[in-house]
Amino acid sequence: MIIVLLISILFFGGVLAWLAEIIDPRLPRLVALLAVILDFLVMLTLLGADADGAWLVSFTADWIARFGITIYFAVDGLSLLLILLTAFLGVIAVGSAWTEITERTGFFYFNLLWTLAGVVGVFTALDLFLFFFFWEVMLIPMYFIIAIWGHENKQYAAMKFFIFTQVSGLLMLIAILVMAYLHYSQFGAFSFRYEDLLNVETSGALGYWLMLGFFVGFATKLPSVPFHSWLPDAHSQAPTAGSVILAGILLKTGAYGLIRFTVPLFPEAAMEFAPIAMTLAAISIVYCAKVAFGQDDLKRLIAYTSVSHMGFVTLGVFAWNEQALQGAIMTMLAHGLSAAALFMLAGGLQHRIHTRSMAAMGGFWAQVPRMSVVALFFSIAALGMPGLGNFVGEFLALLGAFQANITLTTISALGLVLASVYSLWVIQKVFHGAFTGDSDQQGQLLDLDRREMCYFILMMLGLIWMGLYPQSFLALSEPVLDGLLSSSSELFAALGRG
Amino acid sequence: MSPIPFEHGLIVAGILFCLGIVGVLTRRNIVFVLMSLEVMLNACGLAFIVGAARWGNADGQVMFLMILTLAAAEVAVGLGLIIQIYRRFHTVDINVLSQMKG
Amino acid sequence: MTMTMTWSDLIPLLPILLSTGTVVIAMLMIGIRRHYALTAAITIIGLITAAIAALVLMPDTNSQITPLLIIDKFSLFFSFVVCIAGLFIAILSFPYLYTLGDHREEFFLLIGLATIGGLVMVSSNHFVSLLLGLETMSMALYGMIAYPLHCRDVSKYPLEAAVKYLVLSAAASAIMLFGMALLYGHTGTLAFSSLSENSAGLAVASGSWLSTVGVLFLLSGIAFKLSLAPFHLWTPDVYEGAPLPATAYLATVGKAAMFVALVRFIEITDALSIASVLSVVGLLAMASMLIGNLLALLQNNLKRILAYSSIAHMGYLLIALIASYFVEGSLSIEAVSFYLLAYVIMTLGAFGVASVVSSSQKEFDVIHDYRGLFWRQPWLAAIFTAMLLSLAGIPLTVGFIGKFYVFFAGVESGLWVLLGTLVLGSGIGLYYYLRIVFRMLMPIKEQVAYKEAGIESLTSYGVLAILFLLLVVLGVYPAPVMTLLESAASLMG
Amino acid sequence: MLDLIWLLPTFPLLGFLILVLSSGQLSKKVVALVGAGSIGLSFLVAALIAVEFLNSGAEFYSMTAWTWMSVGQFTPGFTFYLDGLSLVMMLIITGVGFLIHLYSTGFMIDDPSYSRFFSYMNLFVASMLMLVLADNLVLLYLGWEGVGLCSYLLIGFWYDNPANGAAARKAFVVTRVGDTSMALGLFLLFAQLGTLNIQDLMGAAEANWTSGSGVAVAAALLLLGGAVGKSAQLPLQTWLPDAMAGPTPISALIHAATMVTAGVYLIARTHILFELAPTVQLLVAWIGLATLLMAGFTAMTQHDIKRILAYSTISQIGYMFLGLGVGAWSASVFHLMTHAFFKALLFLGAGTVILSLHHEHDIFKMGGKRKQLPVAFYSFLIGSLALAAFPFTSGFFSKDEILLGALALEGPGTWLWLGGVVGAFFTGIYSFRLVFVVFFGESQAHHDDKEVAGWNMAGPLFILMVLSLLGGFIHIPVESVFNHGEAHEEHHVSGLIHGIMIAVPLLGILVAYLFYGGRQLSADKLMANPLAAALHKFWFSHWGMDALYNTLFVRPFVYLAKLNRLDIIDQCYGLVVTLSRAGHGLLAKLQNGMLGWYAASLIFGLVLLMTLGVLL
Repeated sequence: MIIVLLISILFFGGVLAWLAEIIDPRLPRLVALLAVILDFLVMLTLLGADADGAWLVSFTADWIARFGITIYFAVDGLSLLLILLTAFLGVIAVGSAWTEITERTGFFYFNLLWTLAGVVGVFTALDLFLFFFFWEVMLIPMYFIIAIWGHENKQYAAMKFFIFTQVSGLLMLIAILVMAYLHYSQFGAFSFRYEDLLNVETSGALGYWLMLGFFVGFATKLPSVPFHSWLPDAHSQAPTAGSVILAGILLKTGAYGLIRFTVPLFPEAAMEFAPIAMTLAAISIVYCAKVAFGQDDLKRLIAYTSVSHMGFVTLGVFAWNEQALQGAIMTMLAHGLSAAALFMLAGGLQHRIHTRSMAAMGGFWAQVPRMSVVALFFSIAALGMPGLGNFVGEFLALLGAFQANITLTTISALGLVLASVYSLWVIQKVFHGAFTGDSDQQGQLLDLDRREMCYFILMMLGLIWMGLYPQSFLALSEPVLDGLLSSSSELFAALGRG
Repeated sequence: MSPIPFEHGLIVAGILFCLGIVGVLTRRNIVFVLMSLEVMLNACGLAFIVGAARWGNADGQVMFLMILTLAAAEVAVGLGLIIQIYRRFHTVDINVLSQMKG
Repeated sequence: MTMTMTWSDLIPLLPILLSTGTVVIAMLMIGIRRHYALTAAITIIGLITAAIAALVLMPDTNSQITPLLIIDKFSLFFSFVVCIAGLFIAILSFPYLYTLGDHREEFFLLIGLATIGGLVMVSSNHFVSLLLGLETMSMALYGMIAYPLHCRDVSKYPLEAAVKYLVLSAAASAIMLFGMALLYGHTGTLAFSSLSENSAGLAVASGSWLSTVGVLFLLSGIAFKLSLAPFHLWTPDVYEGAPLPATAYLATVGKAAMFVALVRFIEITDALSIASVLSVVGLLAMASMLIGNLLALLQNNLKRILAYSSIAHMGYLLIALIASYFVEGSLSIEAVSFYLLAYVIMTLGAFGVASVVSSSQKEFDVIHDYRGLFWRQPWLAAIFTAMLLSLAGIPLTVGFIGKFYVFFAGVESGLWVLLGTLVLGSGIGLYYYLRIVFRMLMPIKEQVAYKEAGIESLTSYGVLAILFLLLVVLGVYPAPVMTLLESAASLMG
Repeated sequence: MLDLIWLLPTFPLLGFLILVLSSGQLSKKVVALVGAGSIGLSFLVAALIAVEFLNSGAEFYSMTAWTWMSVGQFTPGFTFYLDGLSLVMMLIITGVGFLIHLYSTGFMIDDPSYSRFFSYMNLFVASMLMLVLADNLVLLYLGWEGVGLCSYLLIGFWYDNPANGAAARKAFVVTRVGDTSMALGLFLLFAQLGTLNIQDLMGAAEANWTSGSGVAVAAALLLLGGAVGKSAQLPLQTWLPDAMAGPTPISALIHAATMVTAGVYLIARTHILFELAPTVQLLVAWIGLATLLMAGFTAMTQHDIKRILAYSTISQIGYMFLGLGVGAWSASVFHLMTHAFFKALLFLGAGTVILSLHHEHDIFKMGGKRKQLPVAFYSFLIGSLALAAFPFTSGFFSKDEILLGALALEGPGTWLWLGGVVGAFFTGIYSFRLVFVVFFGESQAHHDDKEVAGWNMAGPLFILMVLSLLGGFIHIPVESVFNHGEAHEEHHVSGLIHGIMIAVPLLGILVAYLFYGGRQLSADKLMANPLAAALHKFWFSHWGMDALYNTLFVRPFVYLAKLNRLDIIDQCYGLVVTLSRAGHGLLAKLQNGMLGWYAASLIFGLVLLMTLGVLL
């Protein structure tokens, strides 16, 4: 029930925000903020919940009996971590939009909250039909956010984003349906429930194809090379809040899908596929780091680094051992914060100097010391500085992956070097060096104000916490992973892995 | 006298039908196009009659009657439209009706 | 069975009889005294009663009335759909024609007539009744398409549309008839039921050259009416030229009724068991999906976009139809039925939005006319968006459930190639649907002068609201309709 | 008392936090107090701990603050581990570090971003202490990266000059390459031995691996990669000279005394692993030798006072590597310490010179500053003596031990020793070339410059002078760490050897004198010889390493990145779009509105279906 509450708070909060605009255009943001914070608080109550079976809490209701489709939500440590991240970044996103969004605020926050609702749904739905339902639902408001409040090239970006995710989603839908049908042919009844589908026997070529269906769906959202090319456009065109949600949360749904569905549903096929997936991951890491370095548009650059970092997630997931998986999860969380922060900074800069081109930036340190320090912090985090969350994630992921595949891990480790190259390049280009902005901007470039600072400090603390005491996060996901691993371990043993 | 074999009748109907088609395709004068349509429809009618003759049941004839009425109605509407065309374009060439494309 | 009819046979025919009565009364009414609103009212009431009749009869009616008509749950369901569609279009056309000079009343007459044709088609299981229904509808449609012809200031090209439709559909009918004739010649019967197995053991499915050629002729004719590629060329021109209500009717009832008849024919005669027919249908489906979507890709005229997209949607429907041949059970027929329902709802909605801003003098059918609609008339835009998203098959809408059904049917029978094409098509489809949505989201530069909505168009807004509700409700909680369709479809398959 | 060890890194960290959060609001006095004071405090603690630890006579002491992460069997903790080795390091870091901080309070006094400087410095010391006190390699890696970061920040301290930024990035990236190799080493060790706690690791390694086994070699090599990166040894030494872009105290603290010796510490720390991989250990020796010679040659050709010192640093660390390579562990650590003393002294002296001469770096623009800059002069004199291993200065003892250790090694030992001696000769030359050029001869410019050396700058210099002179007599308590495998057998070496080792540096000094002091010989004449000129040029560019790397790595990467800015994969998707557009255009052409054509299409469709029907 509480999960339904979580989602409905956001849904109705969205509607309320829309209506609030009638009273005062500054009201919606307040409504939105309250809704998200309320949601966050409700989630925190879940921390105390003691597991009944595999799940902390779960909720089931009939929906479409014809196909054995049920409304089935459940939360375990993994989902909990991710929905907490969602709500947290939700707050941040509202904050980042606070002053940036001035027109049609009501509709904006409506879309923002509905996206969040969709994401929470994705992280908690365990009936695959329901899952797919939310999977698509979260796209539409995001489309609106990009298409209405986006920048110069928004139609192209929004369209690309939507088509990529849709088409890949349809492939996943087919796979889901086949699963339901297989369940029908093996157990005599349609079912989309996660547990039921886990029992479905999917071996041989069919299983492989189904696994691919899921993989493509998730790898596109993740994104992994070669399905990544929607992301730079979407990120660079979206308003700051949009980028924050995209980079911080939406990408994570893909990773979540890989961990929750792709591998557990098709262990054998996933095993067979693992080398290819890890190769793709390695390519993502190195290739996109390289492309990122070549960018001039700051947001595009950050977008490519996101792809690069999510490569570690893919790597970790398909290495499929405890360290690797924990690494993947930590990377998801940490990257959620760091990428969001970087996009907010980029957005802040664009808001101030009305361009994203790094050629027009330089020597801002003296102008905006606070912003520079913040930027430095998050670039350092992004390049995997120990003591910050990203390091824990990437280190664990590589540590685990190394046990699975030495060559690919070595290649991926190059990502650490390249990350330092582009991160420091950004710092150099934007903040160091002599001031290159228009001379009239000299001295009147506004530094981060109190509100912005407090968001950034929140995120910094988050990253430091993850970096110095990740245990509090690892502990949540540990039981989940143990379950997943033990269920597939004997198979892995048979295949001489893990 | 011996009945005409089913196949022969069918072949005649087919030939007639093709003539109609050729007419529709080649004619640019819309009146002739309508006439060719009539030919096609009548070809169908003939086919039905032949079928009826083969099976010795009335369904074929019934169908033929239906076709006659249909043809009549088509022509009625068609001629009405032709008048309109002539009013507007002072020609009955079908190619004047090509303002919508793409 | 006998050709004689008893009084009790009349009860199942109520929908048809009622709509016929409506037409007659309306005609007399016009004869006595022209009154626009009154004629409209009569038609609307008549159609409502007919719809109600269909609804009431639906639960337990299953009777063959003469060899011509079969009234069962399936046909009654679609009788209901046809009536309601006709009703909605009647309501929508009221404000649309309001400003048209004189002689506006007959349009409702034509709607009624077309509806009769539709009702006959959905309940026909005999070539004669099929022909009758089809031609009744076509005749009425000619009239509707050419309707604004008699008044001077009409923007579009109804004449061109009407002539094109007349000539081509007559030709198509001829082809269809020739196919019927061949089948008749082969089996000696015109009833679907006896086409499947007759005394002489000469079935359609027997696959002799005569029956194959016959079926293919028949299919070509039907394919034209459904505007399946490569028989689709007429569609955009007729859609564009015709006045919006006529287009809407052609696009919804015209397609739906034809498809229902096709389903019945295929299911009863099991024509797909002829290998060549099966593969031909498959190719038709693929061609329609690809060509339809590609043609719509960069199209700027709303009516033409919808025309092309309808081509694609018919392609999607064919997948489910083909699936019905492969697997036992009624799922695929359900899929067809549900998708048809969804298609009718969303197409009506889309045309409805266009028609509430348009009038018979000035139609706004270029997508650029809708720029900024989201900020001018949020609700209208929201409805329009919902309809478009539904056409694109996005969740929360009925279109998604429909697509889900089709996918499921396809998966069940392992039609991977067709499903692949479907995915591809949907991908392309998204582009042009979203293009329209994006237009609506654009900031308002200069106002487009829509028809100012007077009191007369309130009802049509109501219609849009209902359609929107249907769209969402069926999209989120389709279970009841599914159960209904399940039982309806189980009669066949 | 020992359980207060966690205070060591905490004080500097607190200092860092205070300085950062105050964001430049504090007055310079307070900043100086916090900045230097924090280090002073931790030095005090360190001293107390050291006393207690040595008295306790325990082998080691370790305390766990908290478990960092626990994933399966991978459970690194924030655990401090204290033994002889880390004790020495900790004292050097806090001690020398404190002196340098003290010096900096004077040196940086005019710098606008005074507190930023000290915040970085404190962060550095904190990370460095983490590095040396870590009981597991992950925590060590944390410190390892931390010092790298601070080095980056401090090299680029004067950020408005892009050149400094470039130098900083170069330093970070080059060392990052090494770090990555080290990380891989960690992965390998964990995959093989299931732990990263150093002591357990060494135990497990000894237990499971035979000497020279492939895994051991691989692991040792990967760690070595990290070490050469940090300690600026071949092939990753190129970053250090550029790192001189930072303020001079930085060069003293980070790029001479502490951070650059982290590599030495790492190898000493994991020496058991290297003993298990003799080939790698020998490789360490050769790397050390090659580096010290190359750097020696280069140092003789430089003009920039700091670059000379930088190359000498590289070369001295080369000695330490040589020592590690031949198994003279404690000798290397000893040299590490003495080097910390005299090199810090030299750099701080250089700082004084530079500051007094308004940031003049070119030694040939100085000269005759003996009277003018007495403090600097004596610092340089003593420092250089120690550097050149003048008998009974600190450098002499440590270098002596290393060379003897090399000699003790069978096989290549003699050659290594010989190389080391030649290196010592060059050391003598370049160190005193510096002294003679700067402080003797006729003064070039800046006649009126007064020496800038307040008590807080002079004081540290005096202390360091003393240490550089007498540091040789300090005994470092590291036997317990290296008790095994050290070349203990005190085999007798002939007096001749000793003679040579004493004579050669003096010879070097003499040569330097002949060229630059008494000017009996002229470098310019030498330069006249084209071969010499070419050699000079070659050495000056440090054997063309930078150019080599640029062409090998940097340029290709940048080129590719620019080339693929538009992301070729994205382009491929563009192709799809183009295709469907083309398809649309094609099909749209068919919609020509001609009724006849439409009818034809109808018939065509019919015929098509028929043919298909026949074919299929």
